[in-house]
Amino acid sequence: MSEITDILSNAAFWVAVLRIATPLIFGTLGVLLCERAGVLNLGIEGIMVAGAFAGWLAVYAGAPLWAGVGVAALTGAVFGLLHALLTVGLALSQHVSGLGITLLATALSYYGYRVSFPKVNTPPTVAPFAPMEWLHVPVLDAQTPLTLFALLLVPVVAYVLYRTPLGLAVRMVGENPQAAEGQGVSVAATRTGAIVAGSALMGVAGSFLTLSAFNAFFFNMINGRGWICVALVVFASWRPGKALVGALLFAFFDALQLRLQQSGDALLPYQIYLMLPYLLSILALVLVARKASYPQALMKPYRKGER
Amino acid sequence: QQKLKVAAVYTVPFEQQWVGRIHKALKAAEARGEIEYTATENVANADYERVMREYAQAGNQLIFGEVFGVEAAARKVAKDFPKTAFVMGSSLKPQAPNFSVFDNYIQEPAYLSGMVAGGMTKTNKIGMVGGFPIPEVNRLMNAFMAGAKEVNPKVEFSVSFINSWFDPPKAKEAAFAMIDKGADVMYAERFGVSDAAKERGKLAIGNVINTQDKYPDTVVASALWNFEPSADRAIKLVKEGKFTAEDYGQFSTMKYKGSELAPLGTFEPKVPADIVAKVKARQADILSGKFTVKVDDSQPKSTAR
Amino acid sequence: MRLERRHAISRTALLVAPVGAIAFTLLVSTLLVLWAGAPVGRTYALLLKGGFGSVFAWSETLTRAIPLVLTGLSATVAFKARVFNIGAEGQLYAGALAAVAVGGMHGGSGFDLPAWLLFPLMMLAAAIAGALLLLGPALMKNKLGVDEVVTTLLINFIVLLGVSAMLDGPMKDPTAMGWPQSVSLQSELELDKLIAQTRVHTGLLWAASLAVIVWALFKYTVIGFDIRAVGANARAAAFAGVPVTRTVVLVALISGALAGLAGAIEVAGRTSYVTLDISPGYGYSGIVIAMLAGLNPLGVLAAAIFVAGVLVGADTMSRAIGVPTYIADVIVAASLIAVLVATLLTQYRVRWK
Amino acid sequence: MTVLSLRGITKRFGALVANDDISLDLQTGEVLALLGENGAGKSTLMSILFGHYVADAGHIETFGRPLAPGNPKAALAAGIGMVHQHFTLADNLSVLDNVLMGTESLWQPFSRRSAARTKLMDVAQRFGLPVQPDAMVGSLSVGERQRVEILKALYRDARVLILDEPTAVLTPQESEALFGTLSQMVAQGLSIIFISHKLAEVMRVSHRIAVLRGGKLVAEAQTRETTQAQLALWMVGHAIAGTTRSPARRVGDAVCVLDHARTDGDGHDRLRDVTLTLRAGEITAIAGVSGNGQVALAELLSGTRRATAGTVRLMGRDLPPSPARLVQRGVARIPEDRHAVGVIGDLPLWENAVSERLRSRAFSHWRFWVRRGAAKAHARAVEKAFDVRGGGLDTPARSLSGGNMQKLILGRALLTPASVAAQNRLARLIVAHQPTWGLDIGAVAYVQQQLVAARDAGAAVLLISDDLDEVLTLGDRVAVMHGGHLGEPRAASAWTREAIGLAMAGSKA
Ligand SMILES: Nc1ncnc2c1ncn2[C@@H]1O[C@H](COP(=O)(O)OP(=O)(O)OP(=O)(O)O)[C@@H](O)[C@H]1O
Ligand SMILES: Nc1ncnc2c1ncn2[C@@H]1O[C@H](COP(=O)(O)OP(=O)(O)OP(=O)(O)O)[C@@H](O)[C@H]1O
Ligand SMILES: [Mg+2]
Ligand SMILES: [Mg+2]
Repeated sequence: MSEITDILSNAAFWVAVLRIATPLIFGTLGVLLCERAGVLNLGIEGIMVAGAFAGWLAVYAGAPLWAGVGVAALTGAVFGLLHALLTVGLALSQHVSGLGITLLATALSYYGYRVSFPKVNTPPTVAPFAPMEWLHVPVLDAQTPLTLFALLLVPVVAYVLYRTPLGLAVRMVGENPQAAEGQGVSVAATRTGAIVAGSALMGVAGSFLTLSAFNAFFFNMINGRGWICVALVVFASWRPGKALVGALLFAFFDALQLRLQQSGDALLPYQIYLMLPYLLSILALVLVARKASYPQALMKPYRKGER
Repeated sequence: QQKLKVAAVYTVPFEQQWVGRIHKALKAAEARGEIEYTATENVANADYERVMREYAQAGNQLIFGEVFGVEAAARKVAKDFPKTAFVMGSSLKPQAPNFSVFDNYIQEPAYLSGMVAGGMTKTNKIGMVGGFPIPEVNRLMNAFMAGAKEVNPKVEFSVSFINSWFDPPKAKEAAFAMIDKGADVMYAERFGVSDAAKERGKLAIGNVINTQDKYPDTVVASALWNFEPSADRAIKLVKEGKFTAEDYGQFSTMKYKGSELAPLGTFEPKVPADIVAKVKARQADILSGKFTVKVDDSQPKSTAR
Repeated sequence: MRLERRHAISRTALLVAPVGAIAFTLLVSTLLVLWAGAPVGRTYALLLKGGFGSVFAWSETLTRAIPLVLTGLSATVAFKARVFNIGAEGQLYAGALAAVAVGGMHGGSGFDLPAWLLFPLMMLAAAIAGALLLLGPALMKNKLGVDEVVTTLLINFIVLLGVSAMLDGPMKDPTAMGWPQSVSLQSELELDKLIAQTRVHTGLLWAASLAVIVWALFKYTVIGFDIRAVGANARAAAFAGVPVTRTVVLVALISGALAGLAGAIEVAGRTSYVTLDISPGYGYSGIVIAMLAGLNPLGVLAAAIFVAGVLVGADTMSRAIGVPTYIADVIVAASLIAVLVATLLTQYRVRWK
Repeated sequence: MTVLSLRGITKRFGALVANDDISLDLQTGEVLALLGENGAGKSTLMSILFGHYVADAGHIETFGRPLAPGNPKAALAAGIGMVHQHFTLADNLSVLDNVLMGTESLWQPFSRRSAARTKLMDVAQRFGLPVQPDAMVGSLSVGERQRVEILKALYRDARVLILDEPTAVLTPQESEALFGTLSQMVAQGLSIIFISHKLAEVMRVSHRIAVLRGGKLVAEAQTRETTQAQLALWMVGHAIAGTTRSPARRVGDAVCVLDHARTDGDGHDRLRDVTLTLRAGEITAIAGVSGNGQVALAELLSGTRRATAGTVRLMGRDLPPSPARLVQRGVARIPEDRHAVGVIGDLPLWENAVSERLRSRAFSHWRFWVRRGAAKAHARAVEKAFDVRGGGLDTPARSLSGGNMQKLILGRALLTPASVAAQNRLARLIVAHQPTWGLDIGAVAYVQQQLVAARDAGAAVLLISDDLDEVLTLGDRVAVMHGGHLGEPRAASAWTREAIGLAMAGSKA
């Protein structure tokens, strides 16, 4: 126990928590936007790969860092548009379209990487975002501006969802698309917009890994982080504030297991520690599960004039 | 004389340190005009056998690769293509007549790099981040730990595995966690560890490849693996028609120049002279056969509290 | 843009759709090949040849199709009842591990049974392992309302870590020199090859039979009706007397068992032991295949062979013309999307206003 | 002044002509009633007007200006408001959100919620439609939801309001209130199109009536110049005998006895100490404002809800705990919501026709292997005996019209397969919850006659209905439910409408 209190009392631990949480915050907000509009987006895993690659490539080619983030967002948006075309326009199965996009985006990124860098022995690197040492806020000043951006995005998304006509439209198409259509709001356009915006955030989530957490692009580097975001949104009951809490909680356990694992008296196989965040996520889901908070139209394709 | 057709089947991308070394050696042979070389990276376990067969059927005379997860299947392919020479990374024995094995037996320079690390740590805490606790990794970590202990009995180790070959952000997080607990020298088995050390102004010891040019103020020393002796030998034997199944393990040792401690480079002036001397002496002992580094494939455990 | 259901399936569309889908896929691959600066010339012929052009190609395609059929069936059964099982990947690994535990660990642990008895036991163990793994999420969904998409997804990670721990610990093959792989199956337990010097094994017959069985289950049995009824409208099904919870549990058991069998059959037919990378995402591909087949069990057979063929063909082609092999996955993804869109357009017409 | 004119509207669904060259006008301050059988094309016509569908031919003008087709937004802008047959509200959003939705520019950086709230309260007061702006729609009663639906239109200052079967889901009191609201709207210059199957209602509220049959406009008349009989003739094309009272002839033994039965459930959706005896050969009708425990009672006797206290006996034994066993013991059930509970829309007609008895020996071997031949034969018998029209045995049940769907459900419940009938297991108890809801007059008469016939054949019938006319016409004994309590059943002749109304409102008479 004293071991855990030691870990928790160290500011560096909380720095790590926030850093690990950052891509999850972006990704979770992205999934949240899509699902609030009624569309499951399992493309996130691939979109994050594409964002990580495209953003990094842009910076490698000489673009400024923020432009790289922009490129990542744009890349995410393009795949989001494809997902929207398939699931909203053509009302195809959201699972399949999502998994298809994950495969497509991942493979395209890898292909693009290998075509652009056929003969490298060590991965080419860029100069990543630097920590905001000028900030003088403990924990936060060890983070890069992208983390600050992620944190600011939470109230922004919450505001947009709950306080603007646009957010109301997004929530409405996720609850009852017929109602939205009957009130003169285009379901297709609103859903498409939400998916594109959400996917752009997923792209940014990916770019955090190559432009902030690390400085190079690797194969398999998203490593399931996208799927975690899908889980976190359910945990968060589709609320931005809780999404932040969920991401921080997951990161907390991830950072904790990294530290518990290396203590000398770690008796358990290291895999048990690695399982910790996933096991606790399921536990948390069981504790917060309330069916009523689901967007009612989630995963239900909407074809105009059909019922 | 016609060029030898050589192919390689890798289970990880070219960038992965270990595959990178094989790839580099074969590229060099290709550049010298000795061979015609094709390779496939990142081949899934489920596809490995097919790719091997495809290459064998396409008339490649010599095939390299690593068959750790697909041992049984690969040996079957070798039986089906007795005229093709196979040189595969493997922990098992060679299989007559055409299936040779190699492994990165670079525990010797790993031991030496451990000595450097033991001499450089001020906090007496060394952190080690690995992918999976496989023999190829364990062996080097254990040798490294033994080397460090030799020069600095007080040193403690933290070990953790990230269960992935490629997750630099995660490796970096694991390294940060160790640095937070006081480690000031990191054993960089994975990409990402040196970056953490660099960001925090700590030191790192490289493994398999030399990355000091990228981290001039961080990477002190590296245990380098040279695949050239193995590759060149296989190519030569096949050309001469004398290829047989054998264990190439020894060609990764320092004696055969299959491995080496990378030059200290930027750290030349910063490593204490007595350590440099001790390392030099050990190196001489190893080369002369007076000292052998124990091959210990068991999973290393943290000793730090 | 809006869709209008066609009143009759259009014959032209039925003809044009697959052609369009293929054309689109070829266009994508052409662009990619051009990007890599390789000659486009023989690309398509090579692709076809690599997937279906020889006995070897067919054997490879079928080998790869076997686990895909099984995970495809697993997804079909689950999705039919609207149990969104995204966990076939984990169930597959659990099945593989269970198979080895029964068929490979007997060495010192007293399981000294004859092969004819051990084989069914091994398959049963795999099926049970997969089934139990899905049972939890199904019950959590049913009793607590926890979304099964998420739980099954998370459990995949846990299972893979668990397998990793087993391969490092109790199930580690002592003769593998420390490499994390399980002990091997007894050789009598391995499935026979269908064609000598290829990898295609009798697991194909298993897969095909199971596809027919699942098809018959749906079409001719009360359980099949229950599954379809619960998936279509659980409330109405309950009103009509379908035991909904029992059906969901049964679906979970069947779906999980099929995925578990996929793992056992991969081990018995191809690898003979478990490593951490025996499946390149068969579990996820199964979902795609199930949907491609329109949740029709016989269609799953065809869809699995199609996907496997495209993958094998594209992979071989990429090596022949010297472009990165990742193109294979791009082509699979593109053809998948194209086929789904094409199928849709045979049933719907798009109106642009 | 003509506010709306439809000219030559034609809409086809494949071979089916849902609207055939329809022209109609609407004047300021007018209530136009649109009548027609199920499937006559009323909803389709309104959907075209509102832009959900695009007509194949014809055009629409509002206030003298052409209306863009296929665009609800244009329809809204032109001052048209629509209250759909099936509500279009988001349960998880507040009333204010539902009303506010789409009324502001999407790119506006903030919602003017307090101004909106004020306006909503204002409109609500002006038209006598009280609401709580912050209540979640999911927590509202059906009547309250409809108020929200109407307010959605009025909030946007609609000049023309379309109400598609608005009273189908309302209690008599709620209907009365709605009519009051309608007259206020007319007084304030709005025009209304009112769709209903209830002729009495139409006669009461409308100024003018248009009748559709088979997609064609077959008649138009001033309300005061026509009669119900005439309207029925126009709608169906031939005369329809409405159901008239036919008292029970031979009342037999108790079939089902509830003794202080309680169920759990939230709010009003539960039973509190209900005691009731249902006898063979008798129709017991339960009246009440919906949401006073009728759902719980129907579900209890349908096997989808348990009693938490008290006893329920069926033919001397405890009520079996599952729908399948209830059916086996001779309970025929007609659920309230045919789309959501009655049928499984995606499955074909024949499977729906046998779904309740698939496990019986008649339709399966060992409760495992379906006897498809026998099942289809039975489905064909149901189709024939109950006149289920609309596609063959293999069409999905979803595509049946409301009336035909209801006939299918009746047939499934009442027509026992030959082998079962041989063992004398005819329906002993019929639980009918809102069996004629939303049906046209022809279908209503058919369903009611079937219930009466089943009673005369010796079944005990429990009829739960919001429709007072139905309750008083069919019920041999009538009881009123309020707040989960069931009043004392009395002979139908012992009730007056006023007395029932009072009891429904909860006062002890
Ligand atoms: N989207 C559609 N696709 C195919 N057919 C349709 C569609 N909508 C309506 N129909 C058909 O058009 C006809 C008219 O239907 P409509 O809904 O207008 O009838 P209605 O008069 O509103 O009936 P009800 O009184 O039951 O509400 C019906 O035969 C119906 O089957
Ligand atoms: N999208 C559609 N596809 C096919 N048929 C449709 C569609 N929409 C409506 N219909 C048909 O239109 C007819 C009338 O529809 P409507 O919504 O008026 O139902 P209804 O018959 O009045 O039943 P109820 O009043 O019980 O809902 C039905 O036959 C229905 O099957
Ligand atoms: Mg209608
Ligand atoms: Mg109707």
